[in-house]
Amino acid sequence: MILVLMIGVLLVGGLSCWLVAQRYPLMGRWIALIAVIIAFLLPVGWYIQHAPGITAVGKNWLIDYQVNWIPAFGISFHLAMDGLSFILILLTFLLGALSVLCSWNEIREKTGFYFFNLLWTLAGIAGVFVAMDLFLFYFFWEVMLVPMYFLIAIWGDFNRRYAAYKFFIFTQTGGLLMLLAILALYFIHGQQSGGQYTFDYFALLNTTFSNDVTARWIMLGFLIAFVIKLPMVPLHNWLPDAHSEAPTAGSLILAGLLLKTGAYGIIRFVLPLFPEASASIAWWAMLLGVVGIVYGALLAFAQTDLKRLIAYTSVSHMGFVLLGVFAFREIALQGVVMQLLTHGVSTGALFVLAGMLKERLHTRDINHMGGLWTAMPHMGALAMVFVMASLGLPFLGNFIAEFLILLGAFDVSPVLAIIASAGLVLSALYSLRIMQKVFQGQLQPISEQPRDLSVREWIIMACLTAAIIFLGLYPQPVFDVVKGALITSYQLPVAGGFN
Amino acid sequence: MVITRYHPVHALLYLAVSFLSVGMIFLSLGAPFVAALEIIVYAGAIIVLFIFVVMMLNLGNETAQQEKEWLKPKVWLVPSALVLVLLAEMLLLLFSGNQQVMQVSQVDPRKVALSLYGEYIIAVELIGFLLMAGIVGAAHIGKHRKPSLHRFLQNGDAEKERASALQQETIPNEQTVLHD
Amino acid sequence: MTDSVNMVLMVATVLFALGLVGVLTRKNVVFMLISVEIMLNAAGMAFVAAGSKWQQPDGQVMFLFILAMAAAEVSVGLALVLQIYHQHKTMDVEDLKELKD
Amino acid sequence: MNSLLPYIPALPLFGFVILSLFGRRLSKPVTAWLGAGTVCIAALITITVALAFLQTTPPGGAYSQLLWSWFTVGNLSVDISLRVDALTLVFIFIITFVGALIHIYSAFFMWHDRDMARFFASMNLFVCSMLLLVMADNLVLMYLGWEGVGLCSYLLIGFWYEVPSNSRAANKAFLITRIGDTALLIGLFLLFKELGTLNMNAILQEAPRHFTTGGSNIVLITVLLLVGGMGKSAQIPLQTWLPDAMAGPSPVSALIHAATMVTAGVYLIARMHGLFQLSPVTMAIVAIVGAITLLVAGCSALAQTDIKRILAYSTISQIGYMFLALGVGAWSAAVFHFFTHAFFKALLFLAAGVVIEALHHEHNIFMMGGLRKRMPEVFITFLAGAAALSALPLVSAGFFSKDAILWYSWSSAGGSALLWFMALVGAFITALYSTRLMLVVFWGDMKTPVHQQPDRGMVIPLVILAFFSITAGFIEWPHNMIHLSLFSDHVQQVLPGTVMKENLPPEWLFQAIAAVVTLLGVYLGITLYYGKSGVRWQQSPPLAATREFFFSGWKFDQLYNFIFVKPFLFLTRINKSDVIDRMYNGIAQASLRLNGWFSVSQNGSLRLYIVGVLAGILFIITLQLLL
Repeated sequence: MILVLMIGVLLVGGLSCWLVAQRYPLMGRWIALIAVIIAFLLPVGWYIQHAPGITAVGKNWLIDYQVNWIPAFGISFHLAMDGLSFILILLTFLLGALSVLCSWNEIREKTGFYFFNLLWTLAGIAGVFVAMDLFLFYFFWEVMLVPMYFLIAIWGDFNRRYAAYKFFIFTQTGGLLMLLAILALYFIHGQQSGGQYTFDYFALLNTTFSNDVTARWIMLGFLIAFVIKLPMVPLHNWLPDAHSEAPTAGSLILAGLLLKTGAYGIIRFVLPLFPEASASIAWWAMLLGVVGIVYGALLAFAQTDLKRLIAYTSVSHMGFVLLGVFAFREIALQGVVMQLLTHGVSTGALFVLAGMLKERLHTRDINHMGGLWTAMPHMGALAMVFVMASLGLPFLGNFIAEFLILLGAFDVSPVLAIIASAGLVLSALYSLRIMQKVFQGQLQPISEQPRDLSVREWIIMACLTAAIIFLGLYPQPVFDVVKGALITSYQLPVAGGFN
Repeated sequence: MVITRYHPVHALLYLAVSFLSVGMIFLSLGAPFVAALEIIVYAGAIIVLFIFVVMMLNLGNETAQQEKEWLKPKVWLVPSALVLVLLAEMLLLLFSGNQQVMQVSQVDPRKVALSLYGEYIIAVELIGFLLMAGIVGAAHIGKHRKPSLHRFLQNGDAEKERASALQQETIPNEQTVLHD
Repeated sequence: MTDSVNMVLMVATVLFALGLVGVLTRKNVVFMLISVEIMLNAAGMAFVAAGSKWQQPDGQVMFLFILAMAAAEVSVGLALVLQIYHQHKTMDVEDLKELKD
Repeated sequence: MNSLLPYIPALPLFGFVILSLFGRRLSKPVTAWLGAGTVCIAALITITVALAFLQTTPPGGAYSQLLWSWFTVGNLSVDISLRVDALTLVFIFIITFVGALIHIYSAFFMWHDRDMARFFASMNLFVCSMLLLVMADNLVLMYLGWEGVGLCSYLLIGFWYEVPSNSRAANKAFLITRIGDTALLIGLFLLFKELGTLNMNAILQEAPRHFTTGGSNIVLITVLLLVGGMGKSAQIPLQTWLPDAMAGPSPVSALIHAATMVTAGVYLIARMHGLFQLSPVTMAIVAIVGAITLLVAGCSALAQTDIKRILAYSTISQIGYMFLALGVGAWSAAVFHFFTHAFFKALLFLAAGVVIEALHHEHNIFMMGGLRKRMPEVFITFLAGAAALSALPLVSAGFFSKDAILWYSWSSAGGSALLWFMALVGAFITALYSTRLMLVVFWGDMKTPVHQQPDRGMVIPLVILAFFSITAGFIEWPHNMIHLSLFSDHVQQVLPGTVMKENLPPEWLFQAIAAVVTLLGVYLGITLYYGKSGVRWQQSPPLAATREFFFSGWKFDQLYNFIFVKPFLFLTRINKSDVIDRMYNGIAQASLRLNGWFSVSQNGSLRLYIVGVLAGILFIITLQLLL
């Protein structure tokens, strides 16, 4: 029930933002903030209440809520949460609250509609993380897509239309492939179980495929949808444009959350539903992951547009996710979950910083920056923290994630893991380039000195910094919570025989 | 003959003739009720409607002249050839079926009416709606709105008017200059 | 009256084809409407013939429907013709290519 | 004692946190007290721990303290847990003690810098990371310290970030060490795959049982670890960052070179000695790398004109000695050389800092001169440092440690005449450039006026360090002399003894040769550089070319620039706009063109539409007729 409330609060909050802002334009943001915070407190409060029960062995599904929706087609309104969902939900609302905060002053026109879109995107993402009915999942998948399109297309930067179209077309293509795959799975399962047509995840888990080729095609349908979101090279092209053109909050949500839905989908659906089929393509997927790591890093180094640069680092970091998922090792998968969290926090923070810089300097070109440490020492120090996080410095969460992923992958394919490790050197290259170009060197002669952080910005950055350091020094709670949820993802393929 | 006339009124007269002959064919097929309707509605009402329009628009010799220009062999040859092919094919279909002799029998109006208000009652109602909509639509469209033009055309017209106004202003000036 | 149904159908076909030629070749909207009338007539004729062949009233019912529809069509069509003429001062369909962007 | 351990790294960490959060609000004295004080207290605690350790060796030979479990995933369990054994004790003593002296010195040195808080925050973090590195009981925690050291060196080398070359130097340092770090990381993966643990003790216990001596896996692992060590310790071929790292303030150089960063590689190899012993090939590589590095860096030091660059190359060279010692299995000699080197190198850098400060930031030694009279305290302490560096017999600490290395490079099982000879030549060169440095800076005419005398607070650390530079060697005498081996006894609780060859020539012969060679080097230096003669000597063309070659650090920078940097930049530049994007744009354009074609048909011509319909009907009917 708490899950329904959580999503409902966001949906209602979004609508009321829109309506209220018609009359009082400044009220919208307060409503949005309150709605997200309520949605955040719901699962946190629940967790505090039930914390002892969670670590109990054998109880993977923390909450399960199911009512019939369209019984004729076997569609139910089925929400459930396990450790993995729980962690990602927390991330969603944390970043959601911050994204409301960082659009506090940035958005000046159509604020109501803006917050409406923002909250609905968040609701869609939260829904994706808890939907356990494939039809419902697809529904939420689209819910998060369309408002995001508006966020980019209306409040974006100069080239926003192009970016928004590109984003929409890419992800929608994937979405349609997924729809086809869902339907195919639906019918195959229905025939097998003698007419019991259902979209329910747990029922579909029992589907067996007589034919390897069919299984592989259906699996690819899901996988392509997810790797477009992830994104995987060579399907990554929507990302730099969308990230760099979106407003700050949009970039934050894109990088921090939307990309995670792809990884979540792979872990939740592709691996458990098609263990053999995904084991059979594992090597190729890992290869593409590694290609993504290196290719993204190379491109990131070449960029001069700050947001674009950060966007390509996402491509690089998400390569690690792909590598880790298809290694089929518990260590690697735990690393992947960690990577999802830490990448969300660190890259999100970098985008927020880029947004703040743009607000002050009115440019995203790093060639026009330089020496900003002198003017803004606090921002410089924070940027240093997150740049270091992005290049995988220990103390900070990203290191643990990348370390575990590589450790797990090394067990499977040493060569790929070694090439991926080279990505660490490349990540140092592009990360340091950010610092060097933006904060070091001589201060450019600007008419007005840019201000250092305001209180609101301090709150945003303090949350993110605390999160990333906490994840770096004491990640064990995350691992414990997630552990049960991942078992289905890595145990089956081992039985399936992976070489 | 209808389709080849240049003058609209002539074409309409030939159309009337066509309708009348179709009516006769109906009669010979044993459908007197329909034959009557054919003559009343088509040859009566519709033709009259056309003639009204022709009169309102004052389509006369001028239009005929225009039509003559438009109706070149170049224009009608290709479509006619296509239609001829179609015709040939349809006739082929028509005669490829078995040629059994059928007794033509009378279908009286009573039967028609029974079927009309029996099994086709819904269709009748729909047709009623259609006619209603047709009347309202025609009345609405036919209202003589004066200058409510499409906005693109409006601009063009306004410019044209302005241009012509300018011309009118300049010409007298020239004349005055000449006079001086 | 042996082959009359087939004969009638043949006439209807010819009539339809003539109407089609008319629609295709004429540029004047009024003439096109007239041609459409002829085609509708041909269709109706085919219906009546078929109805009489199987001795069913349905053919004639259909003809009635066509008749009603034709009446509606002509009234709306002619109203449109009037408006078009008022606005564009022409009857030529080729001059009315506003659909093209 | 165990409960005291966490405070050693925690105190500098506390300083870092406070300074980085509130640094701008604190006044300068508070900043200085906080920055230097935390490290000093840590040093005091270390000394307490050390005394306790020396009195009664704790059970198992080590103090250890589990702080918390970092993460447990699958079969990998990593704790944040500290462990201090005899080897670590040497390192933490040096780190905290020399670190504290450097901090005290910095409190005066950086007094006028407006970013003093940032400076002390970074320094404290540096000390903290290095302490974690050496106190870690597992390799992941060590890697944390390892990377933390890299980060701090980056922060401190680029401390004066406004000058572009400084931030470039910082980037270079970070990147090159990062390459080594990545190799180390891969080594860790391989270790974990083989042994299933990353705990150091467990590894050392497991390794002999799991690996066969000289097996390919163990060779691979040790080579990877070695590359990691080479990156941090600036050994060939990853040495190029260190000379550029002089861009930071002088105390930073002292900290990097003496107490912390560059010795990390030595620590790693000494710590993982159990693995290296299983792989004789790698041991040989270590020795050869060390020998080559000490020669190459020594030659480069001969040609430099920047006082700090001379010292930097000398550091590379001295670390080369340590690697050589490690490679021949002279574990305790290597650590002992680290021990003495820390004192005199810190001293030399700090003294150089004073000189540079006094002469308006003049770095070129040929613009100095005649400082003997003007800055006597600095002169005397610097002299002590230089003597130790050139290993003057019996009066300096450097002699005892370097002599041990020379002796073992011949006499140990892994040693050979060639290695010994290279080390000997290195000793000669070291003496030569030390003499050159002393003579050019402190003798001769004064070329730049001295504009300020050093603070008392800066001189006191110098004096303390000078004292240790002379006396630190006395705790370990060669076997044939007084036979006092306090140091090696202590260290050999952890490290194995050196395996010796049979039938060796007498040890005193080697000591005599080494002493003579060193004195020869000093003598040659005096003849060349005393008075004006040195300048003339340098002008001859073939020497000038060699000098240029040495000056540029054997052209390693240019080589890497050509092999790696330029192709990389080229690659990234041509692909800036992402080739794959073209493909999608191609699809988009194709669909636009198709749209163009089809939109021609939508021209609003009614008759054309009807023809289309007609054609369709025709097509269908024809189909039906034909089929």
